[in-house]
Amino acid sequence: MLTLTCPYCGVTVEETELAPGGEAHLKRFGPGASDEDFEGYLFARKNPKGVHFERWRHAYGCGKWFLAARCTATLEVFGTYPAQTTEPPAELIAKINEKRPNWGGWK
Amino acid sequence: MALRRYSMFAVAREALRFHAGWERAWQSPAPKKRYDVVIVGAGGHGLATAYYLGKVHGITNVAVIEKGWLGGGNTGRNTTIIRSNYLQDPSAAIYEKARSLYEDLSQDLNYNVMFSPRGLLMLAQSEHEMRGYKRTVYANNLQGVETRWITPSEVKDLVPIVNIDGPRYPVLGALYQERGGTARHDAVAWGYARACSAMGMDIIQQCEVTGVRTANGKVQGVETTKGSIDCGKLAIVVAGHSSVLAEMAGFRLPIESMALQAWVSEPIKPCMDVVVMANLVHGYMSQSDKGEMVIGGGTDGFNNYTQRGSWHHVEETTRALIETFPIISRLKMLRQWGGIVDMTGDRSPILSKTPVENVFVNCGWGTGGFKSIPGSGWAMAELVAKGEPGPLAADFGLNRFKEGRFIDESVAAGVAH
Amino acid sequence: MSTRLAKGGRLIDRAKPLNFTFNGKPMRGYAGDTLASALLGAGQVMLGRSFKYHRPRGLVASGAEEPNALVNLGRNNRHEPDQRTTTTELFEGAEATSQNHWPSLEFDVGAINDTFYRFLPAGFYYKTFMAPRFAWKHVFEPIIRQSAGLGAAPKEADPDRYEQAYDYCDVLVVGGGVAGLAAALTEARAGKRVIVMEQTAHWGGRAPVDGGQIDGQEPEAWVAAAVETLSGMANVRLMLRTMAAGLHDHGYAIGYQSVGEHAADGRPRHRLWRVRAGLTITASGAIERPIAFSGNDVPGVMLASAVRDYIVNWAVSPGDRVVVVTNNDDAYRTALAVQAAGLTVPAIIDAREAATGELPELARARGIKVMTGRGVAKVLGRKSVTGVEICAQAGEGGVIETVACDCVAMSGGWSPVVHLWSHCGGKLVWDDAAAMFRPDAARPPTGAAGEPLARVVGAANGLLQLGTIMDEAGIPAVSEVEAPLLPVWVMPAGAKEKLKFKAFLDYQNDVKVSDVQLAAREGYESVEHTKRYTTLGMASDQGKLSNINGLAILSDALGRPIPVTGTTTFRPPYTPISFGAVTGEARGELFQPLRRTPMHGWHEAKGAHWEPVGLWRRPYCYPKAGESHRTAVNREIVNTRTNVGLLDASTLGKIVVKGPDAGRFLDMLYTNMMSNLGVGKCRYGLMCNENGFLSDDGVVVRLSEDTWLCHTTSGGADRIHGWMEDWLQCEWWDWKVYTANLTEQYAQVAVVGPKARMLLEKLGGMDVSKEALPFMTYAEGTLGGFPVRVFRISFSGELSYEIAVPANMGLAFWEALNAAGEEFGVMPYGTEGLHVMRAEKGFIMIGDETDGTVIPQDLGLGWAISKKKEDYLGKRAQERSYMTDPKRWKLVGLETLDGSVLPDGVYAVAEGHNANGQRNTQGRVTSTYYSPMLKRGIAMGLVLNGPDRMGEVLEFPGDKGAVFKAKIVDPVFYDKEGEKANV
Amino acid sequence: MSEAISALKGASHTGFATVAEAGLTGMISIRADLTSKALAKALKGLGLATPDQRKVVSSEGRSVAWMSPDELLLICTYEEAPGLSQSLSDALAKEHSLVTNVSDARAMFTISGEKGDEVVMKLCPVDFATFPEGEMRRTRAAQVAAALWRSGPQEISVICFRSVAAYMLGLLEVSSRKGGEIF
Repeated sequence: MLTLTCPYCGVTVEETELAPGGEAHLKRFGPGASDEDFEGYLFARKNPKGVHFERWRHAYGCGKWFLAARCTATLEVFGTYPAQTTEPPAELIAKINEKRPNWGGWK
Repeated sequence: MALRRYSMFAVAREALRFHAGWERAWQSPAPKKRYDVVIVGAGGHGLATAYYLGKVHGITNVAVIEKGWLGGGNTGRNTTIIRSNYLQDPSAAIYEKARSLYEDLSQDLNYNVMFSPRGLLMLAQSEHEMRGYKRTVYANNLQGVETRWITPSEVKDLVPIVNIDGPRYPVLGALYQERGGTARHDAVAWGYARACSAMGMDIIQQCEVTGVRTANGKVQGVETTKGSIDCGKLAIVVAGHSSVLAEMAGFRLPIESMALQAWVSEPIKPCMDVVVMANLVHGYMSQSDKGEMVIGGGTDGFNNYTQRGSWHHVEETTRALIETFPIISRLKMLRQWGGIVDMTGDRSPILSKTPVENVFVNCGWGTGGFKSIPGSGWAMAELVAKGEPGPLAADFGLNRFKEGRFIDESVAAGVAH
Repeated sequence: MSTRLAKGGRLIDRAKPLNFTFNGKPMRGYAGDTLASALLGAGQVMLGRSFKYHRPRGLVASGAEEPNALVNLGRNNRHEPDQRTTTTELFEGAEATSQNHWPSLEFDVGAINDTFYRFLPAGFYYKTFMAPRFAWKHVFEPIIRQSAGLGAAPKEADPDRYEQAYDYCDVLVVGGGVAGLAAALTEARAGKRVIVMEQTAHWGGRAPVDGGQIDGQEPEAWVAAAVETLSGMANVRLMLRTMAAGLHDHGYAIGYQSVGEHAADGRPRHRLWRVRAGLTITASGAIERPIAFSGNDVPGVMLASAVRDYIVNWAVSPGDRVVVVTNNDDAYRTALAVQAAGLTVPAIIDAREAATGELPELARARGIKVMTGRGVAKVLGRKSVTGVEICAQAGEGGVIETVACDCVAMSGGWSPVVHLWSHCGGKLVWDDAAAMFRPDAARPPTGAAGEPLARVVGAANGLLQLGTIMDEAGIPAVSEVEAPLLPVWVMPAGAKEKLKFKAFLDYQNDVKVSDVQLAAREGYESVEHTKRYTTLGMASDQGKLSNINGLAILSDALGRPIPVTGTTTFRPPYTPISFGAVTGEARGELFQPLRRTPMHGWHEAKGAHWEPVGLWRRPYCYPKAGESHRTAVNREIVNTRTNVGLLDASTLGKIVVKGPDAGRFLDMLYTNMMSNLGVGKCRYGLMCNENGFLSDDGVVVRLSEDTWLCHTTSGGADRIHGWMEDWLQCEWWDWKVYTANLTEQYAQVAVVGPKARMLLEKLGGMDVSKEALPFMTYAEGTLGGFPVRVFRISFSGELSYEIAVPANMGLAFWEALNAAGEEFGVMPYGTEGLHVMRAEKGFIMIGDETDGTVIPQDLGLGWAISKKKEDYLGKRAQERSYMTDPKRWKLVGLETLDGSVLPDGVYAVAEGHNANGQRNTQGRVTSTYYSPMLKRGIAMGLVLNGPDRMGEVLEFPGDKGAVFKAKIVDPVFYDKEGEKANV
Repeated sequence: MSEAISALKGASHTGFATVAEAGLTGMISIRADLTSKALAKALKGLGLATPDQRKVVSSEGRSVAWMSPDELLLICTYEEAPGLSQSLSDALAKEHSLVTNVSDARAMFTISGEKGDEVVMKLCPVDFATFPEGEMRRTRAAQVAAALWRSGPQEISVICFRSVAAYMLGLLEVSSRKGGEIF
């Protein structure tokens, strides 16, 4: 039963107040995109056993989507940040690098 | 290596000498340098694949390698339900193949897997659900799957403990599969393992794959914690960790790994002879031969490799089942556990060739893996042996995601099972 | 023979006798008794039958680890099976019955299994019962099922109530023994918020029984003082009768509190605590291990610690002559306690070659006979102990001496309770000297920040001596110094098969030493394989007594060290918890929230037949007295189409979308254009998901230059609002758009039928004429004094107004319409009437025509898909090969040749079978109804090349060999020209 | 307006705490840039100020609460809500904003009494021991969304959707039943 901190509200809430939303930082492909790019956007998932960037909505709170970096093997949460970005904050990446030196990076 | 047959007579004979004469059910060999086929994953699906490779296709130079103990993944963690009342043709075909193989599996393997066709019903608790299940019955009748629609009073006759007049969602009828039921999950893995071992196949436990070796887009072998093993063909059958193995082989799958939980009550005397699924309220329950009420619900919604799910699912499903079966309120929950399931983009499985030549995947069974084991193994063996899918696997290829050709069962089943 | 002692009993109140029955026999105990101590005190040694062999069984333990003494408790709707007597506090009028026997506890037919024990080794059922094939289901399985199971299934619903509660703390201490209390003191004094959970009704754990001195006081006195100190601290919460059931991820602990058990006084029966703890200190103690020797399950063979618990805590003597069997010093305390109670200890049988510690010396000094290097060859007696045969521990079981006794107190050492530590990933380390697994402090379970979630103290950490336990907390304490134990897993060491076949490991499941050895021999080498093959540790005690012994024997059989074998996984709950507690308040009316429209009560009063729609409940129809649902629906339709009908449409989603980029946003969301909709106009729109599948539909209204109102389906409001916010927040966050879900702000009523306008004109207040308010437009104003928004939209093909009023006025408005409409023949209609009328008009219904695999193009809705737009959600997906395949099934109307109604969900068959032997199909029915207007069945369906096959007849196999023949027709059945709506 | 009735017409129960539906209440949702000067000015006109993150600002029977980074909730009388909603909308007309009267979409409850916290402890995953006055917490009460704050001495107010008002009162009633005191 996870706890995550909503970066908008500043409160740490439990999983039941949140709605999970799958892998973060996916690039949308629309009309004109190749079959491969479109398939990749909708289906190909990293699904790593380790550091995962993912979407959560503070559904029972402010209703906002935010992003989290979380280890799927230990459930450690490295940090959360607002969804209005195309990549994770640099300091979060630095923190993960320190905690998981063999981590392959977020891309 | 001839199989020493199990029978009542053999047990009686051994009883006289305190069972000192029983042999190993399966051998524990060191890996050879090369196999025609290496199957990663000694769960039900991997072992069944090996078994039918040998039995149907005559390929026995096979290794099944397993990072833990055989049958220790989802095969040993599920709620043992067997059914084939699926809506879409490809699903009905492979699950019914599995179910029909289960009918004779004990005799085929000479290992009692305790297939118990005790009957399975899915309660309809809304008009919408009722229409969906009636549609399924009509589809099943054309698919050669025996199911029928039954009335609330027939439901009550089959399941006296069900509350058909629930204040919230009265039971409007049910989709009934008389030859659905359960089997002893561990025994399925053990029975296949014993039979594979007897065919001379190597089951190598405590052997983790650390890399997949390829050259010119073609598989060469695998690196493992017990050394390097060459292979002609590689079958990846590792539910829960499919993405991890695919990553080693250099491709991505339309899969996310999520936790699915089950729990049991303390054992009580028999009170429910059939399997009941109540999909509207997200719960299902059966009673094991030991007397425990076996319960399962929905998956978590986030990626998770821990084999532990979130507690709130236990509460949600239990409350649904108390509404459905009021007598269970004073029973006590004995044990809860979790497994990691592969959830695909359309919630249907993948049996497919991959971007790497001679690498095949069998994954994505989501919450329906156990019931499909024999059919999945049968179809996968055909795919691996021939290099191309047969009719059972044809629609389950990876190409369907690019084409938009989904096999969507959510219409008929909104819940894990 | 067990009995109540004349004196003593620190936990019982002899001034408060309590009456209870066992198998109908009246018995008496005292307040403070457990059901177990009361039974034992009343002389009841045999309490049940084992699972497989139906052997007589009595108490082994005094706490949560008890495997045998489970009973049916209570009757009728308060009947509870498998109740553990050792953790049940005695209460007045308790009714207990023993389990798993027929016809009676004393004479059980199932005990024949014990006679044939040799034929029923571990896993025998995997090797047998395979022929003939049908026999498993019809013969063998029913027999096995009937003989398995323990208590009787309840037959009635549970009348009690349950609660849950959330709490938060810095430190959760699990266990109220001296180690837990000491840890709580330390943490509390450091200012931490502390919760202490103790599963029993008493503080202090074992220490008051085991003796010693803490801080110069008797343990009991120290405990009392510690509890008093803690009680006085505002930052501490002490909870008795609360079992910490599980420690879940991120420090989420489940506590199971017994509140008003057996007290019909309004209190909840159980309360389930969900505690978020920064750190959990497990002070959960240790559990004594049995020793495997032949007959170690005969009633009267008990754990040594349990024997002294019964004597000291409850003044119950388990027997007059108690033989102690041990491999350690601690069990000597039992001998001393037995003797101090005035009972006899004929011998202490110690497997060690020498026993020279303080306690053995004390025993010898008190005149107790100590036999070292000895073991038990066999326990004599069947329904109760009559004696033991003593042998050399090193030998094969040759009897040296037979000692008469009626109780055997055994101790094989102690195993720390590591469950909570292990639940979410804490690792264990094998301690060779103490022969135990204990928590590995270097590998604790970790939390949200990767920090340790748990710490362990006291016996749970493998510390078994009072001095070392209290030393951790800096509190001086002393007890007798104990010499090391000798790991003994089987007695005697060289026991032959015949003995091992009666040397039990798992009492409840009847797993013996021989079973584990057989599993090892057959290759079930993993500890998980052994467990599952033999069922070791799978009983309702979850192996608390058996696991370590079993894996030690497995390791020995495989010739490998115990830590290589490892343990099975510890899973919650620590001891079983009621499903009622797991459910909490969520039962009956509160099972799920029921969403009600403002007019819900009115519908209910009018006898509406309900249909669940999401969490809403909508009237399906309003049957009058004596009317069937079918008749009611037909009446409602005919009345609506000839007079005027009212539909409570409040559940329709109503989402306002506003901003400079709102038009652009809606153009992305809907397949058609919304940005060019005129102010005051309405347009039907479709929404698809990114996979191209139709997910929702509804009418969009442009309220003003920068504001639109999007209607969604009843079930779709929250989902679609979330979908909008998802795209706005995560993809187009620079677009200036705000949304608000106003679904519940308005009650909405559809006023439908030829007389709808007359009805509204009678209410008056605004111009609702065709000129002022044409079809597909919208206006604001008042009607009958109510502030309204009126939409000229129609889902029935009739003249129709959908009228929104503030929800708090919904009921009044609805009543006003009904009153004013009386002269026009107004009647409410339900969802079924709505569905039939839309089907008569060939309008699709989300969830009927769509099922998550249908795209708008399949439904002849190409007109609602903009060709001009470069992009909308789902557009790219609809360009994929399978989506553009001309062979996709397309929407058509279907008319049976004989006018009958097609069954729901039937398929149209095609020639032949596919490669999997399944009958080929070429279409299916998506909705089918009886049309009271046309007086015949009408249906819609998806058919291969359907729109190009008008007039063709398809065959639909129905039930029991019936085949329906239906002609492909246009899906609009009624008022094809659409003259009725646009008047 | 005289025909307006709240979801439960002020129904109440008294157990170890008193739980009651608060009756008709005005509520206005304001979505806007919370740093907006026009917003600050409009609120000032009502004797209020833009609340900080999670805070509630109250004055003369009106309150305004922070609901999300771009949303406030103004609580007032039911009667004044339509007018206030319009005037706020006008005040913010020049900027990107959305003001909606949501008075009818919600139901409000009060829990009063010394042990009021014990009622909500049973329903909401919130640490009430550290839950301060002057803060709005949006959370979950059993199976529905709820927003709550300490609205007075020994009083907690809860807002939920109108359609689940009866469910909410059911929750509050069972959770405040005598015999269910926690401490």
